[in-house]
Amino acid sequence: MRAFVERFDETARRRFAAIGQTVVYRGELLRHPVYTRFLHWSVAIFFILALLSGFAIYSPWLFRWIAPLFGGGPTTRALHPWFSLFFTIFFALQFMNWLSPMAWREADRRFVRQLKEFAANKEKLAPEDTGFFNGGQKLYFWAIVISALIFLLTGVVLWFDHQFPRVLVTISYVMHDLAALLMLGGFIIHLYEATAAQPGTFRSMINGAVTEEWAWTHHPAWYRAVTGRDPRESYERARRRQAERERAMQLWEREQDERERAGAQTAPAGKPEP
Amino acid sequence: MAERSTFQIQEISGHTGPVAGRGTQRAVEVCKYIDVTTCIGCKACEVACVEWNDHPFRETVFDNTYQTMPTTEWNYWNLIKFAEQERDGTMMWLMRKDQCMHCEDPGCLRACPADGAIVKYENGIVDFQQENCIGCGYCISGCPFDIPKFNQATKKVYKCTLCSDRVGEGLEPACIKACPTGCLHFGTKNDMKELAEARARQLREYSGFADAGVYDPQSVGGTHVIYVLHDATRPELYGGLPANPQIPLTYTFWKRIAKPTGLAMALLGAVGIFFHRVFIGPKTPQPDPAPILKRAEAADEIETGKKENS
Amino acid sequence: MTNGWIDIKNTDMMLIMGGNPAENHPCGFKWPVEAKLRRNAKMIVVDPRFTRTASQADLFLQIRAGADIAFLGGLINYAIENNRIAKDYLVNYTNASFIVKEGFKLPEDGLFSGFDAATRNYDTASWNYQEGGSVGSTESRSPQAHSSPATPGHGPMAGATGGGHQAAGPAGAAAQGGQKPAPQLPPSVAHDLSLAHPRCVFQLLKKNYARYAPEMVERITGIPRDQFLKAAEMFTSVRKDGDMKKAGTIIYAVGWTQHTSGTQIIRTAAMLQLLLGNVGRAGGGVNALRGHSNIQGATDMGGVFDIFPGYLKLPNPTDVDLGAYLHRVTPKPSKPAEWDSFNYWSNTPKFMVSFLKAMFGDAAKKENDWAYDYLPKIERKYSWTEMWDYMYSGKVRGLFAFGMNGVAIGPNSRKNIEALKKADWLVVCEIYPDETSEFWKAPGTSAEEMKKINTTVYRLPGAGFAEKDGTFVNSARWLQWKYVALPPPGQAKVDQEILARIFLKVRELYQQEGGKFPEPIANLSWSYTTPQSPSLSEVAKEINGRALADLTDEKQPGVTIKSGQQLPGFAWLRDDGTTLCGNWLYSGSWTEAGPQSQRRDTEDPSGLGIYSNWAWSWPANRRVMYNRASCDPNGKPWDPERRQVWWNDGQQKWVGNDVPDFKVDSKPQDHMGPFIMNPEGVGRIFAPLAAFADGPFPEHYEPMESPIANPLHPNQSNNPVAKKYQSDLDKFGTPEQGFNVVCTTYRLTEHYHYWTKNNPMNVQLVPEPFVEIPAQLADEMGIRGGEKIKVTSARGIYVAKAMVTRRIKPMLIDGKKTFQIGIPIHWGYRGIKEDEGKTALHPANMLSPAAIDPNAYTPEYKGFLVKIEKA
Amino acid sequence: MDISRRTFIRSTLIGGAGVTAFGFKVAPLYAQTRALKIARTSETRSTCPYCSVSCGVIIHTLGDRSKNATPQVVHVEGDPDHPINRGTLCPKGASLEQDILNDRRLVKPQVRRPGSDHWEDISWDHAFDEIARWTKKSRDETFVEKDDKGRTVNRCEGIGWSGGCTDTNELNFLAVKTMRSMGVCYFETQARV
Repeated sequence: MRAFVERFDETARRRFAAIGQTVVYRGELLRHPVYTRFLHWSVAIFFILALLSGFAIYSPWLFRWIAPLFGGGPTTRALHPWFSLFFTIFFALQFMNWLSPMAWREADRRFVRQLKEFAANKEKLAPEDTGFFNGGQKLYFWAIVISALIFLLTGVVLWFDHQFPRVLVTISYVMHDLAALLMLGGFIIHLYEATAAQPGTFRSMINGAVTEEWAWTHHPAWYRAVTGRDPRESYERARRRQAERERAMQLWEREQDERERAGAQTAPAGKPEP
Repeated sequence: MAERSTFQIQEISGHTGPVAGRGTQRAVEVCKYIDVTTCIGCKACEVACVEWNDHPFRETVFDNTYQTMPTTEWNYWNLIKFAEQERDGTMMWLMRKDQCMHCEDPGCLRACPADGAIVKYENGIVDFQQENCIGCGYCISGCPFDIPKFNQATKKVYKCTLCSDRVGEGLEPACIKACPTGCLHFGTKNDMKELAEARARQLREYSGFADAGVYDPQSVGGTHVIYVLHDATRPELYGGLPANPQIPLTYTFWKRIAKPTGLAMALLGAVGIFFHRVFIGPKTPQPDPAPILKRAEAADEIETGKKENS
Repeated sequence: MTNGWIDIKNTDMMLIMGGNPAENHPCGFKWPVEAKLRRNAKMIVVDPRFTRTASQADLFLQIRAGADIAFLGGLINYAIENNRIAKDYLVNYTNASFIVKEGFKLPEDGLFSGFDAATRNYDTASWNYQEGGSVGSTESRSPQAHSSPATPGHGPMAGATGGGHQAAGPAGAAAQGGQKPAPQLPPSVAHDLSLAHPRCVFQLLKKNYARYAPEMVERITGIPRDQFLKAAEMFTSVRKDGDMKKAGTIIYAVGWTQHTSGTQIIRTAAMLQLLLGNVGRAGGGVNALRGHSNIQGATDMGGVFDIFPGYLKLPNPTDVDLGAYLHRVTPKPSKPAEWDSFNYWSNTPKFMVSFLKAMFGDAAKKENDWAYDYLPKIERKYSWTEMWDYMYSGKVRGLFAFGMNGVAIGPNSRKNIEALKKADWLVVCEIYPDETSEFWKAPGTSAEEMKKINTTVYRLPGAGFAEKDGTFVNSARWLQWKYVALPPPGQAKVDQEILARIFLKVRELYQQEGGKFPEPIANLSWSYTTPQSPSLSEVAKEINGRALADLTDEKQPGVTIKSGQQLPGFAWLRDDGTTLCGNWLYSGSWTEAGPQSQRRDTEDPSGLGIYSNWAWSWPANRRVMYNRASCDPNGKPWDPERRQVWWNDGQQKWVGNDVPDFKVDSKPQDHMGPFIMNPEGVGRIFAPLAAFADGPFPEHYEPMESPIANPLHPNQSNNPVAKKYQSDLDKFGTPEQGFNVVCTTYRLTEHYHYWTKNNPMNVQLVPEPFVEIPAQLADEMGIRGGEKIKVTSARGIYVAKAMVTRRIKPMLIDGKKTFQIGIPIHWGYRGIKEDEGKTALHPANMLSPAAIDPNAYTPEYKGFLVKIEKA
Repeated sequence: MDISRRTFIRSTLIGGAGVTAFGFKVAPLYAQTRALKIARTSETRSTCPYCSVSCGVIIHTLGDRSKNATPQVVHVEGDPDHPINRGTLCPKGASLEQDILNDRRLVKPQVRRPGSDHWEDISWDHAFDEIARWTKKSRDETFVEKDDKGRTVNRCEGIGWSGGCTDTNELNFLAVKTMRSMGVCYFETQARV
């Protein structure tokens, strides 16, 4: 099974890589290949459609506003299961695609323990052992896996309600909503983390590459894995270089000031030495 | 507002905000009273219903009973349920007209998410509006009497309208008019209650049915179709009439309380996130260019070569 | 019906037996229900099955099909034993006090006096009243003197007058008894008002039904003794302590008629009602529900072989001229000397001559005896089953079937199919394809056989009820006009046009080519504005009758009916050819005041549901017949709360909410009998002479096919004069041959005969044929509900799904465990489901026997023997 | 109760006429009651043709009986004025619409020839000619003017008449006239069976 999944993903990735492309400039690292990006956005689109159409049915408060987007209540109701179906399909592929990187590790457990610090933004850098995905991302991933399953099962019951016992339908009705709420929560955080909360992340799903800085900041372990360098050193070097640039800058500025003062009496002198 | 029904609407399914018509017009509650004890199961009401509503005919098969089909259907709103019972040695043949009970607190309407797919008029009639029905089928599981039925072709749900078209014109429902033995009556809820109580008394006093009584289940706030039964203590005998009909919790607790709360919480989350950005700010790739305020110390640090531990 | 549908609401006690009104007359059944709701009336239902009607009963008894006389006889016995009888009524309004001739013998051994084993007929001479006072013999040749409608028991007058018109005249005993001078009723009858005389009718009645003790009733009917007594107590309770206020009714239908003793069952009921003083009273009577929308009208209009419209008997060959005929059929009063008798049938000559004028117009003249010769003279029976029998033997060459599905109706449908194969031609006028018109396609007919069938069949599309006008007569004798709503579909034509054009064509042929005795055809009065398609209102006026000369009446000085004017009623009919009237009973239905049958006045001042001004009821718009009997001998209503008519001393005449069914100026002290259609003027508990072919008192006889020998007289088990046919297709089965289940046929409320199997709505309600069988029997045979089973009688098979029910219980008949099953009759081989091949395509009447009641000639559709097996 | 003369207001739309958002109509139509289908039909009083209770029925037909309108039944309902049924009907009476408006109705004359296995169409005129011919033939062949005892009987024993019991009295009377004048003895109706 696993072997098959890998083989499947390999070929899929190769195919998509052949179709599309990912440009990686100097100082950048390849983060998400074309295939992954394709899957991610397919999932995203159908998820959002399903979510909106679902909302229409979920609550009278939203019904009146959202239903019209899909051409009124009946069509909304008719489309919703189809949106969801495609969401499920694409997510299934994504699931296979990400199965290994999403595997739960000791580091992730630690990450979860330090979730508070993470949220409070105490540490500038993510823990040394943060791999391709951090614990939070994995949590979200598995949350989706679970709720997607619930959606699928209960969704089928609600879709073909007249073929199932009424008890089952009423239960499914609640489960479906619960799953929705769970996913919704995760989704809001996901959006935030991928955009406003972590600049430089969004592009990873747009053109697939990230800066090395981003890499050692957020996923040190992954950085080490792909560059072979130690993220800490790389960071220190970068920091030192930056400090030197700072000092040179300050010196030059000071000379400038003096020359201007002198130049006030005599004619302006030559340029400062490098 | 050119087109206006003769009825005022009291409740609308999946509706936000007030109901325009509510309480703006005096309306008597209408009611069907069915005296099961004088029903001969002739099915005139079934035919009158199909005929009046121009329903297409459906295939039926003989299945060891006089009953036309097992349950009501989307195009068969009115069904007599037959049951043979032996009551202390003497045979009884119970026939009960099954149809929408037009509950005071309608489970279908509670369950329905579609704005205006189900309305309840001030006069008590619960009416489906197929134009607005989204075919989700929630009303089907919301109904304690298993009445609304789904039509595969139109993807809509249908049920007895209590002949709102006739009643709106001042006529009695088709089934009521047809009933040959007069076991069906139609009028205001109060009058029907009186008739029913009187009949139940007669049954207790003259016909030896000690448990005769009126069926008007309060668990759904009473119904606008009431029965007189020989044995009101065991309504199940009459083709499975629920003794204590209940709207599933799903549609009372969950839909009315839990759902909105969940939604509110989600929204709160979004707000929280926003403020997180405002107060705590983003995680930028390190090292980010030193902020203005920190410039100086940054320089010193380099001079002193002091270990930086921020 | 002696009373009417609405009148049932006035009753205190209902015996519903031999009928299933909830099933077959739902809209009429509202009135029994009304009686229960408004008066707390009790309802007793006696039926072989627990029916829809039974579901409303206060007491239900399951009886074996065909045992009804035993049950009713038992009730008579109980009423007499417990003195639950209406003494005054009995003495004054019935012939209970009349003394019966010496030599009359009760049927202890199953036979009355005068049985001739050779001809299987009775010489009814000894069935007569004792002559009283000094009355010399008269020249009267009248063999019998009473009247009654056709289909005894179904005619409203059947109840009290005692049924069987066929019993008299050519078709009756006279014919059967050969040509010796027919006996007559004595003009003055010996009687004993104390009812003590051993040979007075009451004592004979008592003696005869003493044999019907509860134990015997239980043996024959299978109704447990205690249950029978419960019912008897309940029904006779209306006469508890001689109280006359309450009234009880008996409601029945073909469940009684369709037996080899059918007429006598109904007579037993009538006798019981006379005994209890229930006839003629609001909420009382003997009420035949009748079958179809215009069965009553068809009968009134002479729709049976042996009568003309208005129950005028057909002449027989001995009636050499009109005089002889009238002499024979016009009854003379026969009563205790000091009593009076209206004897309304004494007007027969007026009715007959007016009818002949309607038939042959100007061709009917005094000179030619009012064209009396034009009428057919008959001396044997030509009834329904006879027709098929003679067709089967090739004697009947052609048949007009106008809206009657003879093959499906049966009995013994196979024989009818075979008979049609032998006919030259068949003309069917129908609105749906039916079994009769497609007899040549009957299931099991091979292509080869079909080639051999040489019958030419014409199938003419007629008009449905909504497409024609005219009047129907309901059970309550109301004539109601209906209007045309829309034209017939396609090329379909209204029936009167079809019939008229066939007749005019025939007349044309006779005029061109001559032929056998063309005069009646040539001279038939056909003076309609559009002869091709007579307007039914013109015909209705003709039926009502009009004056052919100015008429005056000494009783009504100053009143003159101008020539050509419509007659106000049959009182104006004349026997001198100055009046014309198609049917005297309907005279008054379309007067100068217009069509009475179209009246729509919903006023009912008395609250008795009389509605005198809604439509029109024969006779003379009377709603309850014999209503004189609703008063005591002094003319005061028995029950002041239910006043129908009463004697008004001031006006010296009978007045009331209803039209008095009586001589309005006859004072109570004149003691004129209320049953004015009987020569005695009183109700007949003892039916003298040839009134009934099988006895003056009803006797229980077993059905032709019975699981047991008659416990009363095993050596005379069946009705001795009941008719069986001898053809190779008329077979009968016995328990010994394995036919051990009693089968009764019946109808469903969801269907109408063989008609609604074409109506998708009704087909939806009950899509397929089925057989109702008792759960116990099903268990014994391992039959599950919905499984196909095969029912076999000596005549044919019937395959349908089983309906296993606990509503039919096994019975103990004369100590023998017996099962009954029921078969609804509504299917055949043409219909929506039939054409889809969804049913077994056998008409249920493949099973039923052609065993015939000797009075009404009705076949025994109920209570024959079958065997059942899994199919 | 002159229901056919009512005017009927069809439906209602509460909450303001079509509020739209994003160009979509968002205010749904509330309380759409069906139009009274017999609001303007023509009424004909008739009598139910089934059992002998003879319930009064009102046949509602399309159109107002104007010259150019061909009536077709749209509904049959009990006549509330009728004293016996007071507007009620049984399952048969209630389905009369389907009896009138029924695609199984016979709509053209047909004949089945001797030995044939199918129906052939025949014109009314031919049908009448042939039937009359048959009638005369059978009558002439079987007519008895005098019986074996030499008494005048003038009867035809070769033809039978079986009349339906939904035939009107008037038709029955015409049948009596025509058949009896031909001397027909086998003159029966459902009355017996």
